[in-house]
Amino acid sequence: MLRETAIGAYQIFLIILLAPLLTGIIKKTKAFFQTRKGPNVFQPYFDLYKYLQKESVVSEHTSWIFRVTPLIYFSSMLVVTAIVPVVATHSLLAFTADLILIIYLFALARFFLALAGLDAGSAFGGMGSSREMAVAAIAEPAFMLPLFTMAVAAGTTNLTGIVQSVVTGGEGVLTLAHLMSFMALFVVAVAETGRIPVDNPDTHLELTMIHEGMLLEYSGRDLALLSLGVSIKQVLIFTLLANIFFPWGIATVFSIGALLTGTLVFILKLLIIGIVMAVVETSFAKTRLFKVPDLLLGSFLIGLLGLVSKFVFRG
Amino acid sequence: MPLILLALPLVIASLSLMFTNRKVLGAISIVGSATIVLTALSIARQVFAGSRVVWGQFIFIDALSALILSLVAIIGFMVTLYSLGYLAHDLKEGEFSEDRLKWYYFWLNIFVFTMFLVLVSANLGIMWVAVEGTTLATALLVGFYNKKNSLEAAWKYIIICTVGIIFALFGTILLHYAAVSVTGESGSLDWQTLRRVAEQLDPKLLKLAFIFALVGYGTKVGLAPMHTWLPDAHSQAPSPISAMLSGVLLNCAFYSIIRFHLVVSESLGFRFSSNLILLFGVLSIVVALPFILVQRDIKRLLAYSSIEHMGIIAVAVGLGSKLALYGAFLHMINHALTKSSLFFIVGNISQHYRTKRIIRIKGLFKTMPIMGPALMVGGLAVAGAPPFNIFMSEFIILSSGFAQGRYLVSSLIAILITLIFTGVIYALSKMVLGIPPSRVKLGEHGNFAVVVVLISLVPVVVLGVYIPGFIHDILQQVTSVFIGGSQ
Amino acid sequence: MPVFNELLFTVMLGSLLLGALLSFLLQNKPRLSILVGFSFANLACLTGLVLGPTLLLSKRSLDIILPWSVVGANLQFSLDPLAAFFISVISVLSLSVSIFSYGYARAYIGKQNVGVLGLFYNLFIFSMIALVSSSNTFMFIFFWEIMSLVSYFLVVYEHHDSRVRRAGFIYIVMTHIGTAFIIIAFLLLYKETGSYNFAQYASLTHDLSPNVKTVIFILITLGFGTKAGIVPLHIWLPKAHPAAPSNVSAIMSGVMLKTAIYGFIRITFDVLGVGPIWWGVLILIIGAVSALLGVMYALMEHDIKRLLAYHSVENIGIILMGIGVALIFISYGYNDLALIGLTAGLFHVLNHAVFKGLLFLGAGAVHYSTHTRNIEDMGGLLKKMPWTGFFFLIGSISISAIPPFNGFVSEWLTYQALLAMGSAKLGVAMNIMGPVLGAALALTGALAAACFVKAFGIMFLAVPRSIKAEKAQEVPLTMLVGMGLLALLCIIFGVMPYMAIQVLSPVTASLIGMETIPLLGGYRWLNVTPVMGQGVGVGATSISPLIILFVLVLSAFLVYLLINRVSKFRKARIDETWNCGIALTSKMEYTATSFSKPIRIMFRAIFQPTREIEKEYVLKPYLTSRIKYYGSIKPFFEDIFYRPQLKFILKLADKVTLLQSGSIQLYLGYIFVTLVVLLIFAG
Amino acid sequence: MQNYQGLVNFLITLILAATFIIIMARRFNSIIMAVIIQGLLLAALSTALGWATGIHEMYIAALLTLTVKAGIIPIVLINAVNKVAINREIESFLSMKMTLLIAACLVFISYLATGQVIGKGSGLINEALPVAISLILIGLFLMINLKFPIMQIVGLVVMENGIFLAGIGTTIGMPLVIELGIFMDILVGVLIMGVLVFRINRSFNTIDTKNLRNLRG
Repeated sequence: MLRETAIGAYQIFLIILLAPLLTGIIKKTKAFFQTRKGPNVFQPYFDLYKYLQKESVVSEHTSWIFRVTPLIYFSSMLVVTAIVPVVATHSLLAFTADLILIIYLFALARFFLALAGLDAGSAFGGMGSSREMAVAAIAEPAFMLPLFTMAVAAGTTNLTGIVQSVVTGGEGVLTLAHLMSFMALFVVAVAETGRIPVDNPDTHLELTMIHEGMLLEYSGRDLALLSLGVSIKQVLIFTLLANIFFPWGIATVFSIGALLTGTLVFILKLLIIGIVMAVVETSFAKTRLFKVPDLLLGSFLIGLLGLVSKFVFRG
Repeated sequence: MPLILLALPLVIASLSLMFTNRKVLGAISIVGSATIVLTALSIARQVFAGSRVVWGQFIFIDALSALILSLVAIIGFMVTLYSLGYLAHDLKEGEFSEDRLKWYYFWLNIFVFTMFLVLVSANLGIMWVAVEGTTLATALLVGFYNKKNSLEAAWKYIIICTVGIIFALFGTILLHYAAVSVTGESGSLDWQTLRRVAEQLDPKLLKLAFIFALVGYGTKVGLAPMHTWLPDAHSQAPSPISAMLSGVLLNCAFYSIIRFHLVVSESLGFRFSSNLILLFGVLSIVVALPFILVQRDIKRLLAYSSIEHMGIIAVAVGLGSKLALYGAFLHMINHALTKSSLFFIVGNISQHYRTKRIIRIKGLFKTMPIMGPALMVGGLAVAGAPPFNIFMSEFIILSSGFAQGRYLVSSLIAILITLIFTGVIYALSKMVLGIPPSRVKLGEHGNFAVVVVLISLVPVVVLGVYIPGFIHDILQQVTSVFIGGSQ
Repeated sequence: MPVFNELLFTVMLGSLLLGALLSFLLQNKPRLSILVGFSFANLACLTGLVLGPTLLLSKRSLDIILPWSVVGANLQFSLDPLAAFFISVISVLSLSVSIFSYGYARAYIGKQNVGVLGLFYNLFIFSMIALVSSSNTFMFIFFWEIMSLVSYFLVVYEHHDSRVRRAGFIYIVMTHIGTAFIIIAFLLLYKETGSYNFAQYASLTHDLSPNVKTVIFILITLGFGTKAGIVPLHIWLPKAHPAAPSNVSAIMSGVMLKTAIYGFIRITFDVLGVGPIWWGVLILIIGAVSALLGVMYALMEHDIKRLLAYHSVENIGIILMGIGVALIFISYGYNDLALIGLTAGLFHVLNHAVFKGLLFLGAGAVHYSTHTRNIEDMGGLLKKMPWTGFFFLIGSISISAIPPFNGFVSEWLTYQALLAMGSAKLGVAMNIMGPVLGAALALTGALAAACFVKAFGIMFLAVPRSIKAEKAQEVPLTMLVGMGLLALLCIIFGVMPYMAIQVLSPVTASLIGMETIPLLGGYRWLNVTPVMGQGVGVGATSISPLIILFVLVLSAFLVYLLINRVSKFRKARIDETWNCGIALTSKMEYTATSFSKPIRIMFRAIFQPTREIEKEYVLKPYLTSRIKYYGSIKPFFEDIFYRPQLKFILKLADKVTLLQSGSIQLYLGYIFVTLVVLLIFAG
Repeated sequence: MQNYQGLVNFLITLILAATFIIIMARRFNSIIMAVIIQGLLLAALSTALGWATGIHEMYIAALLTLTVKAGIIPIVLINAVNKVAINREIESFLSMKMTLLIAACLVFISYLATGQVIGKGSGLINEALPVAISLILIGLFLMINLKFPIMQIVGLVVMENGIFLAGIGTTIGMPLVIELGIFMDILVGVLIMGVLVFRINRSFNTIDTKNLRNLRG
């Protein structure tokens, strides 16, 4: 019991720690491909520190929703962190949570963030909220379907159960269904983490921004919380991608060695996904907002093909 | 006893002619019709206690006659009560002159007399005479207002009904012809005798006779497509007369068809006549539907609803099982009570608003806090919604239809009733809801009329949740009239 | 105990009737009438709240026989677990709504007859309770019709408005047509079994031919579907709910629609028994379509009550999805898996009653203060009406199925049921259908969240958009208490779902012969633990909303402490919203129309939006003085399913009425023709 | 009985002929004359049958027929005509040729229809019933075809005559009580119709059925 708690705490710690770094790495990689020098990979940490030192300015029009949103957003991410298996198949809350809950905890965070976007009354925030909710809505089925395929294969929606079933080479590992589901989820991850071609995380231009629009009114420590939260969400989604589909290397037993291997492999997987994501971002142009559904529909169809092939081709 | 019953309305009629004063006439007719009710009910009690009332060769009362007899008496009484207030208002408005009032009461009582005669006569010939008598007695009542529309209605009424009824006479003659050879001259039109010897009668002639009788009396019942006079007459007559026409006259005419049906089915088997009746029943409901859906005149709407309900009764009689007959006569009771009460209500309303056009009557809930809800109650009842009485009988009829496995007919009727419901509700909601026109003054239309309406609504509600034991018994006896003959 | 229960039942029905009567009689003293009317309703609901759970927990049934019979059907109320469950649901919601109504009904004093409201309100609850307690089809129809009529009168309560009258008419017509189907189905049952009695059907329907069963099933699906508001029979719903007073809409949406679900469950599970697989598939697909289209149309609405009404369509869809899955599993003989679906459906019945009731009451409270239902005229209400806003927020989160509130738990169960379809041995088609419909449910949930971000954000946040909103004030205490109760229940059922599920156990036991025990893991009341796929899975799936809530609150608290320690500034500075340097006015805010635009465009195939822009110029084309924007979406179902048919019928009726042309010769001709035809064919 | 067969058949044929006069006539006076003739013929038939069969009630029927159908009803009709429609052409929907053709068809149909019901050589009924049905149908046809309310009364009277013919032709009359009732009904009916015609004329200032078409739908 104590050991499991310790591992859980370690995983949470690891993710919080790594989150800004991953953001930094992706930015650096993007800069590399754009033949820029780019910021330091540790720049996100400096930013966070900077935000924390600044005064928070809150609009006079806002209500308490605006104030509590950073807290709710951040703690939702923390809870998800406690659920997802990172370096070991077990996590702090795995016994009482599953992937549906994770997705709906993301929804909780998004719900409040979108409300906060509307709260100040500026058109930018409203635009951000509106687009975020629309994109998230159509991303949701595409997000769920690949996960369902894996859950059905494993016979449970419990993440630990799914991961274990894949690790032990359960039904339908590394099959067409498996790979297609991965591809589908990867596309959704682009949308969920707010990256090109769906969103541009680096812009504050009203026509193009989705996610940043909602953060526009935030400053100081609130902004720090939200930025860190967003980074954590990104890591979490990458972790889901990595550990559900390619969990090999993850610690299935509680030994220091296994954990160390697990940690290293995990960081490696994150790096790979991060770099691939950066490559994708630089090789595509941002699409129009109303073209996004086509992209996500494509992802959904890939996921559907995965599901169908699981049953039709028995693999 | 039956002679007294027949004599009473004649006496009142002749008394009425001697006075012109409104109050005196009212008093005479109220006392008179109260006596009639008592007499009729005591006869009915005697019949339902098990002994048939027979007087001589020409009078015979069984449970079926007694049931309708009581309805005629009771509704006649209510109509007399209601007439007081209604006519007083019309007089005040100058719709007609006071010296014509005595004719109203004269014809009303003659009308009651002829209906009684229909019901008590043991002889199909006399029955025919009496049915034709009802037409003659009411023709001038329908045209009582002497306005263009009412005269037109009266004219159509008397012509169409007389033509129809002539066919019924021809049917009667054919039956007579068929019977003479078997029974001899004297008993040849006595329907009891006929029923007994029915099997020896020439089936071909019986068929012909029934067709003529059905078309003939069917005209009087208002079965489509012979119903055309009905909406005109019922909408143009003074409201109490409409109540009487819709409430009981149709039932009396239906009674004549049943008598023929009983005789004919003894010989030709049950199917022939009952299928014809069923056919006309369904047709009537079908024909009533579009007219109700796009109706503009509330009294015409009620008239078409009467056609519909006669159709339902016809369907039930046509179905012919014990349960169906039970439902049919329960429906007859329910329809009589509800429709007469509705005509009272609409009478009040149309006097108050001075129009019968649905579109010009608005906001009744506001203007007439009792008549508005009363109209709603009556309307819902007549449309077949619970907790009102007609729902109960319609449910019984439908369930008996299903129980016999006649899914198509029963489902069709269920759907038709539903559609008619929407038409009725549409009209009602137009009238009771909304903001009243400013020309109409607020408040009820005389306390007396309100009381009469409320009394008349009591059975509508009570019978919707509870069928008292005595009514149950009566209906059992009436249905056994159908079965009794075949044994 | 039975005597006591009988007494409770009598008190419940009696006090409703008494309340109706007294409130009507006291109509000239409106304040007293309100007090008396709703107090009796409250009394009844309290007794119902005692009676329902008591019966469920003691696993007893209650029979009350009336002393007379009609149509050969014994008049008998019998409260089996299913009835007791629905009585509990009705009582829970009606209690809160009745408390709310003390304050809310005062708005009508001097405008409408309050006595009539009390009369029909009490009768409405009465008819619903009597309906679910009915022991035979005759009584069921009887109270069903009364319920429809009474609710019709409640819908047209504000009948001076012609739109209200129209809505009421459409409502009564639709519901009555639905009733016709139900009546036909019931009479068919009667014919085939010779009984009206629900209790007897179970043994009698075994020998029924499959065709008859199918016909009955289709008829009741149409009949109850009309009342429940499945697409495309839903058109009355978004019209009638806004027309009714808000407390009535709360009950209509919260529980009246559920009586249709009750009837459907009663007939399919209790009476017809195991059916072919396609029954379940049909219900499942109807559910999914209703859920999706319901929420999509909701997104396009700016009238808060219409919006909520469309969400009722959505949630009925979700309930039907659960029931559909249960039917599929029963057909395959997997009763333990059917349990998940049925529990999900029934639990969602309860949850939807609670949160939709709350939302309608919230809408009512807002209407009470602002006198508008158009959310574009609201804004900034959270500051004017902090409690109403708070409760509405809870309702919004619940209906969006976001943890840790109750909507999430039942949707989670629905997901589990759908996924169980994927992993059980049902054949490829079912295996694929389950997860795909799961994805559809995900889309529904996400769209609902978007819709309620819109609703809450536009109504309660930012700056008031009109003078009406500016002048809004918090509503009276009774109204807050009514909403507060429901909000509390949203949380309780959300974090302690076991409480509700335990109460459901006897219901499912009586319907499919399985108790809810398999739902419970080893963690007792903390967990909802369905077991997926009959031992296929590696581990049991379980969630504990309570633990999650605890962790959530704890981490928020810790983060708060930490951030206070780390950051230099304890307090935030208050300043203007950044608006490119111009002072913010309410005209610059994002509106509900613009908020929903991305979705309107993404799903343009469904909405077929049209827009029209009118400009007035000062100096063409450079200076515009005024721009008018008209936007609308195509009311697809009305245009396709209803309007043409209605037009056709009315046209036909108009044509037919020419038969009565007034010509006496023609009339005589009819008789002549009839006679000749009869002589030829019958003579 | 056999001896009178010829006479009876002759009378019945005359009755049919009188009906055709009614159809062909285009003036009220001649129509009413034809009605009177038909009444007289019926009375004669009745008497002949009474004489032939020895049933005395037939004489009473004959007397009644004479007074009502050849007496009172024509008087009422003449009165009505004088009041409201003197010297007017009778308009019909169909032309004279068509009218006659249809009337002939109706007669034909009647013979055809009754042929099925009654066997050949069954005496009196053999001739009376088809003519009776012809009268009924032609009466109805008259009511449909002609545009004046008074003509509808005439049509009704023709129908009624047909019925009477059927009655005496088939069974040598109904029981007397009924026969009396029927006569009374006819009498009162025609009287009331007369009253209505007066009132309609007073209200509408005309008696054309074109105006009697306000009540529709």
